[in-house]
Amino acid sequence: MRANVRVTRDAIGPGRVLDGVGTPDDGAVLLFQGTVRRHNEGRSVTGMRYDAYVSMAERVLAAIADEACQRWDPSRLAVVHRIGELAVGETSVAIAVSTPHRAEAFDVARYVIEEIKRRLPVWKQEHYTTGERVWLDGHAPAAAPAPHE
Amino acid sequence: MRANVRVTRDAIGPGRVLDGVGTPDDGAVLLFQGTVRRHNEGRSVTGMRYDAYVSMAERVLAAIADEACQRWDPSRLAVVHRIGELAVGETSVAIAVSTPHRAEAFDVARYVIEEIKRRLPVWKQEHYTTGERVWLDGHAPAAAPAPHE
Amino acid sequence: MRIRLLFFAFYRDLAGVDSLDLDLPEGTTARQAVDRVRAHGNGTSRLPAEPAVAVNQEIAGLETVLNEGDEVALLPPVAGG
Amino acid sequence: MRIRLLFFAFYRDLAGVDSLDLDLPEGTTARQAVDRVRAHGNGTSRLPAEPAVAVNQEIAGLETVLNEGDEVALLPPVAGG
Repeated sequence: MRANVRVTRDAIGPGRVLDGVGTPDDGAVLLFQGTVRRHNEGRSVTGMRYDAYVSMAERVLAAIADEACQRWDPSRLAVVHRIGELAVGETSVAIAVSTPHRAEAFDVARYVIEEIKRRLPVWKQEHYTTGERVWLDGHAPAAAPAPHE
Repeated sequence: MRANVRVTRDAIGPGRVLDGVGTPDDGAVLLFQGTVRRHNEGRSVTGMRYDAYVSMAERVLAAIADEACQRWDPSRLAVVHRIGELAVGETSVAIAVSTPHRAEAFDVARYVIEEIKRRLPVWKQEHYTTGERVWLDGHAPAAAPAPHE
Repeated sequence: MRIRLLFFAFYRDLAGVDSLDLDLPEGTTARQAVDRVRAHGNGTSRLPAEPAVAVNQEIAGLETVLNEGDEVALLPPVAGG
Repeated sequence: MRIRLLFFAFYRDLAGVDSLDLDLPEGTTARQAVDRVRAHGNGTSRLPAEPAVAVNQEIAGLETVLNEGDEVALLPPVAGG
């Protein structure tokens, strides 16, 4: 199994995610991390709560990873999405991929993050300095991958 | 100075490169690493020697980083290129970038690696299991960035 | 037949619970299950009439006919990443 | 005037040295400096007649007129990354 996906309540560090990728046949390793921002749409954010339909999220992550493997054939792919309460600066999602050539590493990581945003049953609630908490707008969850450009 | 570039003889680890990027205003962190492959064009590689015109390479790296900053305004950008003798699996180049939104992180990293390949005065010599050593073909060094698509 | 409805995020806030177990007649569709829970009272009446749903962790149409033991999740617009 | 020529990678292998200091007349161009070093003998005669060059770490045309103390690098096709 060259793809490894996970939903976790534990903090995500780059080292462990990167350890899951890279083979002697690879000329490229790419790590993408989504992080919690201090500001969003002009409001001051103190943290973010991520909720998920975990059993479905793990299936959807596996499906997205499988699609990327079918299309670009990376040597290794690791995807971790965090849930629970995150502070500003913490990593909410990490995607690591290794490929023989660089173009595919970029394509795989970009595909996985875009599909996560379209399809993963995860929701986020921003916490503001005012004490207010707001569920962020999202996308109607898509059942299938976006058509190839 | 939000961009940091370096040519080094020391091994490149992801931790130190990533430490140079990421601010509370960033929602995306991307790390790209080029690594030495075990095979190239059907031949078994035991290692790679990277030579550089170091003083010029540092100027060109700084110029490339500056172009990326002008065009996409990342919060932080770090680029390290290694020279000397590298073993299979070792990192020859690392690019780390952090941005408020993800599209720019991908664009910056992709731009920097493509321009490095077009313009950086660096040369590589592959060492094969046969004991043979061959300087790899490259590109006529470009003076200026590629025109925007 | 026994059907479990799941609520997440904003919908959970409206429903006031994570899940509800309903006893529904054979042949009930996902839409009918949603209608039933909206009629259940309190915050659930403010759930949308046509939410996205997943049946057994797969996105499904509202006309999907349910089976004994199915898990029906009402999914607010997603915002992962 | 004093000009320093630098050789890298495959060109260094041909030249057998990292650099050569040449004493050239005022007004000498990069092309003339390359011609001069190719006439120097040994491996340098196998250097290309029109290599890419950098003058003082900037890519420059072969018709660039050199100045006292300039550093002229002969650059093989590059292969960074």
